[in-house]
Amino acid sequence: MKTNYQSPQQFYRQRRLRMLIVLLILIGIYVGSMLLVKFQTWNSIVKIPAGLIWLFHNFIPTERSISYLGPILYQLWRTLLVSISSTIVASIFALMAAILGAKTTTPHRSVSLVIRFGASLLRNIPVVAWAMILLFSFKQSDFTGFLALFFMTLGYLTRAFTETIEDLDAEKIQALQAVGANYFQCVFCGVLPEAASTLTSWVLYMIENNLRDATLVGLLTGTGVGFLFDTYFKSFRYDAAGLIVLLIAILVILLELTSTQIRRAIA
Amino acid sequence: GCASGTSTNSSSKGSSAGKDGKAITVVFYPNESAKSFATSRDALKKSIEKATGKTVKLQTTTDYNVAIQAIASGKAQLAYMGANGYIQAHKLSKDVVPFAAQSDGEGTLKKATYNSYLMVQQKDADKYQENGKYSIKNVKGKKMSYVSNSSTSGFLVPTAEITREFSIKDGDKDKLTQSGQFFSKVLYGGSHQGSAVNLIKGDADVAAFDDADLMPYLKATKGSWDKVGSTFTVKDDAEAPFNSLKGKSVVNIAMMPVQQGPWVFNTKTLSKDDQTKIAKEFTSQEFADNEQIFSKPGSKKTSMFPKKTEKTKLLKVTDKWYAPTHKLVGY
Amino acid sequence: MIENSQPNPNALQPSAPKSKHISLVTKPRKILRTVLAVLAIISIYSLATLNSSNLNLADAFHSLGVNLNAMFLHPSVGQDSWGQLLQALVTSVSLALLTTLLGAVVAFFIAVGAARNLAPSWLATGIKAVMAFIRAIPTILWVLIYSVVMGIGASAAVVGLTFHSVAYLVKAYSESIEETSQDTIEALKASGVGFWPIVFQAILPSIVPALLSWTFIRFEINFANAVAVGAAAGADDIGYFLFMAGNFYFNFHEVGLIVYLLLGVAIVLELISMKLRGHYLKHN
Amino acid sequence: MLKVIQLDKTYGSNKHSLKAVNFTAQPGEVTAIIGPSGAGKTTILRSINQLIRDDSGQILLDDQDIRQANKGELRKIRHHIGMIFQNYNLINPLTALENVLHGRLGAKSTVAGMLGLYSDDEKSEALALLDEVGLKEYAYQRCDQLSGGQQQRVGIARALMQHPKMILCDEPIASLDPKSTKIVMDILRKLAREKQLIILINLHQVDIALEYADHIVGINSGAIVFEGPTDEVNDGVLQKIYRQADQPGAVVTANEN
Amino acid sequence: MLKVIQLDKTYGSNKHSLKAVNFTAQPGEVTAIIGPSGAGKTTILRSINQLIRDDSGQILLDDQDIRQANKGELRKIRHHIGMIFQNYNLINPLTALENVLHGRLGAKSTVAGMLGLYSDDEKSEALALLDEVGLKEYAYQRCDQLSGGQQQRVGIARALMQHPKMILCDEPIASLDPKSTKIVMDILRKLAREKQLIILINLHQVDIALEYADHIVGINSGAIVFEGPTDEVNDGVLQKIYRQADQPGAVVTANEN
Ligand SMILES: Nc1ncnc2c1ncn2[C@@H]1O[C@H](COP(=O)(O)OP(=O)(O)OP(=O)(O)O)[C@@H](O)[C@H]1O
Ligand SMILES: Nc1ncnc2c1ncn2[C@@H]1O[C@H](COP(=O)(O)OP(=O)(O)OP(=O)(O)O)[C@@H](O)[C@H]1O
Ligand SMILES: [Mg+2]
Ligand SMILES: [Mg+2]
Repeated sequence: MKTNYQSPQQFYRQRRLRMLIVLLILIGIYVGSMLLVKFQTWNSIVKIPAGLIWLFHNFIPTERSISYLGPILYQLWRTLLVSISSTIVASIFALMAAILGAKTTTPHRSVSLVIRFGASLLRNIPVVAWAMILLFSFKQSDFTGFLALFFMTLGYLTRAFTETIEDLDAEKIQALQAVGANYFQCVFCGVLPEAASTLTSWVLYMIENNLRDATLVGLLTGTGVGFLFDTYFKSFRYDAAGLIVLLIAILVILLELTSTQIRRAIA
Repeated sequence: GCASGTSTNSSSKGSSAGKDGKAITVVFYPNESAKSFATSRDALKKSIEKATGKTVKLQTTTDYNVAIQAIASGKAQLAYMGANGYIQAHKLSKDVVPFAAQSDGEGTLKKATYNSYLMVQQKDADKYQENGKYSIKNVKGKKMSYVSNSSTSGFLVPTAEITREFSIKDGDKDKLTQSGQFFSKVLYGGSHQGSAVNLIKGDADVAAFDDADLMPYLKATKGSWDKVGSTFTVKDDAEAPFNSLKGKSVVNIAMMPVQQGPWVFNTKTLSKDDQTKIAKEFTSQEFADNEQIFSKPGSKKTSMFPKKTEKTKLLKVTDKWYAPTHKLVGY
Repeated sequence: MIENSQPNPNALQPSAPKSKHISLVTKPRKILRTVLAVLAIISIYSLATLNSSNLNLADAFHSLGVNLNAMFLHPSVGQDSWGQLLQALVTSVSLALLTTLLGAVVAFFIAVGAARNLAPSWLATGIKAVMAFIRAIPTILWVLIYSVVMGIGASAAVVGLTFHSVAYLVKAYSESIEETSQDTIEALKASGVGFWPIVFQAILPSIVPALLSWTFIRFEINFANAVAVGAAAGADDIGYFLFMAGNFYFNFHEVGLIVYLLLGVAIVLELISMKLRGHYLKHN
Repeated sequence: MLKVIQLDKTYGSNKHSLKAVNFTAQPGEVTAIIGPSGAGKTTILRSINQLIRDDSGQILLDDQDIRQANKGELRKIRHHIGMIFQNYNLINPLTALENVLHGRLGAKSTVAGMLGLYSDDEKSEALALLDEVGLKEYAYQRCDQLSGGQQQRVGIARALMQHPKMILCDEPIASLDPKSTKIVMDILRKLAREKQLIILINLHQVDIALEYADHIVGINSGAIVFEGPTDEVNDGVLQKIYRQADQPGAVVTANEN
Repeated sequence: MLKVIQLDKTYGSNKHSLKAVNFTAQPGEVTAIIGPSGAGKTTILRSINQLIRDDSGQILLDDQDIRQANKGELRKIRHHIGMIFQNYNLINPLTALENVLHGRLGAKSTVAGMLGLYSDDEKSEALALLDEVGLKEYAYQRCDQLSGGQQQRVGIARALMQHPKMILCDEPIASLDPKSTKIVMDILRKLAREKQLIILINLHQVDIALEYADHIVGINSGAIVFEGPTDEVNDGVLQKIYRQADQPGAVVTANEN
């Protein structure tokens, strides 16, 4: 960017021009995509309330749904367990990967690149492909669901952890180097404590996220609350499916509250 | 004959069309959404356009619920569904009415069914015999594989059969669908092929699937597709996912007839006029002779409706004809 | 000042300088350790009780190797053509673009109401709870709802996917907004500037890099979602081909190829996002 | 003229932070408020433009009581009071020029303000102000690429862009090195003289206050303990102002942060 | 004794940041390096403990050339050189006590260091050091809950925990208010005297340097322009050190940030 303009008016003209160009590009992208997939913006927006009404009309749990509460709660519990364990195991690996992959702590640039690419790979393999890769080899079981969540969580956490570590002030690590600390000491006494609360936030967030992705786990495992949802959904027992959604939402909000509480307590 | 279709296009706009639009939307079940049926779908589109003079929009989907809700809500006017799906859609909206279904080899509705099976591995087959006859008495506690919980032939019909055999109460039906209750383990193959693979690979002891989907992969080496106790072997030229399972054999221990799925329309959003026109077109002989829609008996290339004999065609049906499936579903 | 020493009493609690043994463990540390221990125990318990259905690991990994080999070392277009696949890919990207753009614009305005440093606490909490609820509803359900209301097709997919997009971005954006320093906002307030000018002239420019980075992350997720559920809504996108190749034809080679295509898009996207962010941080 | 009369402020329920504060500040003069940490300097300043609402008293700016103003009036009054902060509080990613123009936002309609639509005159004026504080060449530089002293001068230009009657400065030089301190203080004094502004500065550094201020207000524990021209300040006065702070010895802990 | 001989450093390919720098610093004395911004003060300091690798020259600490040390030796040498930073660079979420204990890391095995296994003696010593800098009560407080001056004193305690021969301070008081400045500088001077440490401080504030240092090194554009006892510094010397900096008038731009 030029740092010298003839006049402030010219500066603003240029800035406005650039904004206009960006805006036009965005609008262009929008309109282009809209035409490509035949999306009708206005028609769709008008129908949003109707959709919500339909949702509430059909998915509000009724008295009958209460009879489903037993199995739902049990499966919700199982799903919570799988979400937690997959996240925790993945976070251990992600932490190692992130320390090796973050620009500030990587032993070598090539390691960093490999890790970034690997994480991106894990994140971008679609669910259907995971289903194929894992289902055919590991069969339909809790374990398969665990593996799927594990790999996807690994992809996301590696990225998140890497960025967290890179955001740390490099000087602080240098201060430890200046003390005569070696690589591992710098990591364990400097990087980890400094990043701990952010890392914990990410882990807690991922647990929540994995719980929400339960539908997907259900697909892979034939167990868990996701599978129950699928069963009720496909047999048109919408009230029971709605009850599951409601319970997941409540659990997620509870988790969010607890994790805020925990973060505050460990700060 | 697509030229005639486009010419009347504009004239019919305001008149009678789908009551809230100019185009007629046809929605297909995931099964019929398959890519290999693309030609059949296009041929169907042309036929309907010819018959009604209206534009036709084809909609494929990969989700049963979406398809069923679409026809029930009237957002789609026409659909080709499974028998179970039809019952569900009909329950959601009485406007969903069947008007045509595939006939049997005689060109009648008498045996207008296909078969759903419970099969076991050949080496275990003896365990399911009682007094020289196959029965499903022994399936309890075994590892079971279904297709998916929305399939008619791969789920609904087999569970109904088991419910009947074991006199399971209505409220306990869910026990058949989850591991560790009636069955030690319950698997879902995701497709008929997938369910069969579960069995042949040994992940399941018993599997449910139908004949139509497995015919390309299995051949009857003892007995036939219409007989209980027949043995089926994976063909030598079978494609994935059976390519590593060549020569393996399975035996059917139970066979249940499943009614052919109907073509339905939504009477509320499709005008009377169009209903009649489409029904007439679909049940016509000309339609049955369209090779892009009906593949010839024994032909390599499969279309949406494989002909058993030359007499196979679409016949007019009503909700009454589906009484057996109504009973099976429970409403 | 005296009042600043008020956290002392509890911070001092392991106050045993006299005794020989000095503990380094403070209360927050204890809580952290307890939390980690609980999570670890839950993980171990859950791993131990996982139903792995007498899985033969050797076989499983062997077959995994074979499948991965078929997918990634021998990709092919299967029975489709490159043309079909690429066109479907473009459709998927378009779906993701639409849902991201729509989501970003809507989310920004809602996020202003959900940021604790701008909105009253009750409003912020309320919005955040509603967003958490929206995110708990599976995407496929949103798609179903809107294919009932508007008919099967891309519009239903876009609207359905946008719900999650908005809910996610509201959370992300509002947290970014909350991170802008209260002082800078106050500086403008002190010169008599109204609410919306502050939002657009002070907050927005300060958080553009954060917004960009969240929006790109969301684009990645939207793309994945579009692939996963676009096909269900009949949007004729790459997800349809993936579904067919995976669930109907079991064509590992084609699935492999499609995965490569998706990865290609993801990598291009990541490069663009890096460039843009770098550009904005450096030059603007 | 600014007249603060019997200003009282209590945070929460216990702490009496300002106790019956009275003082005046004249246009054309630099008035410095000095006092130990926690004495209430910041509280006074923020009460003046009502960033914190005080409990009672009067704040008369040219005989209008700021405390009585309703929301709309307050916005207008604030627009005529510039404020300078210890940490500059500029919008980092924007250029110096844009930050200066922010001084006009308070006078704009909501929409014009949102879109940042400034007139050509305003833009020229902003550049002239940057020139006045010696930063013409930096007009198009991002603020976070400027040094502390330069940022503070951008802050001053932003305040001037408001056409203020009065500028409030809360420890404007606490983060600056000696050279920048001199530059900034020189500018502030010049502005008081040339534009007849009321300049009110909170300062920690007594030497700077004595060097630059015309009028000194000494505050200790929320009460004014001295007010008068700078040359009346002597060691006795300083002792009174910094009463608790000058315990000897290195270890001054409790009253430090 | 620290002897820097003919130290040369070039960043990248063009910029010659240090040109044949020679000076000495004695135990028991405070040596201040002063000079305008960008002169090379930080570069000198970081070269001494090899946080940046210089190009050529000798750095003799008690006659051992730091530049010749291999990786293991360098760790040992660094362990005996404390370093204090402008931004303290403590590990925020850890307690003051733990940060002080970090000073022992250089003397520990990898595993013991990683797990933070400190002996009771070390812990008592750390507590004693915190007491020495007046922070006994804050030992179990998180570092980011301490004020700047308190954090800097934790930094000093961390350096002392290293049992250093020398402490390098890079603008240790630039972020501190005058009172904290005084406390920190008093401690540093006391340490030089009582423990016979070599204390080397980069300073921006000339007045502080003159008040506290025994020995002054003046640097301008990477070259030493003055070295001698503090009382030899006069206006002429200062003019020479800050050569480009004292152009009169408000507009001092290029060499400021
Ligand atoms: N938001 C607040 N809530 C409660 N007490 C406050 C608040 N802000 C300030 N105080 C208290 O009011 C008193 C005056 O604080 P003020 O910030 O005005 O002092 P100051 O003279 O500006 O100090 P410093 O020189 O440290 O900036 C202090 O005792 C302070 O603790
Ligand atoms: N990493 C680097 N890469 C390139 N040039 C650098 C780097 N670090 C410093 N320089 C240059 O080296 C010269 C000396 O910088 P140095 O930081 O040592 O100055 P300083 O005296 O500490 O300044 P200040 O008072 O601003 O801290 C400067 O011209 C600076 O631009
Ligand atoms: Mg203050
Ligand atoms: Mg420096």
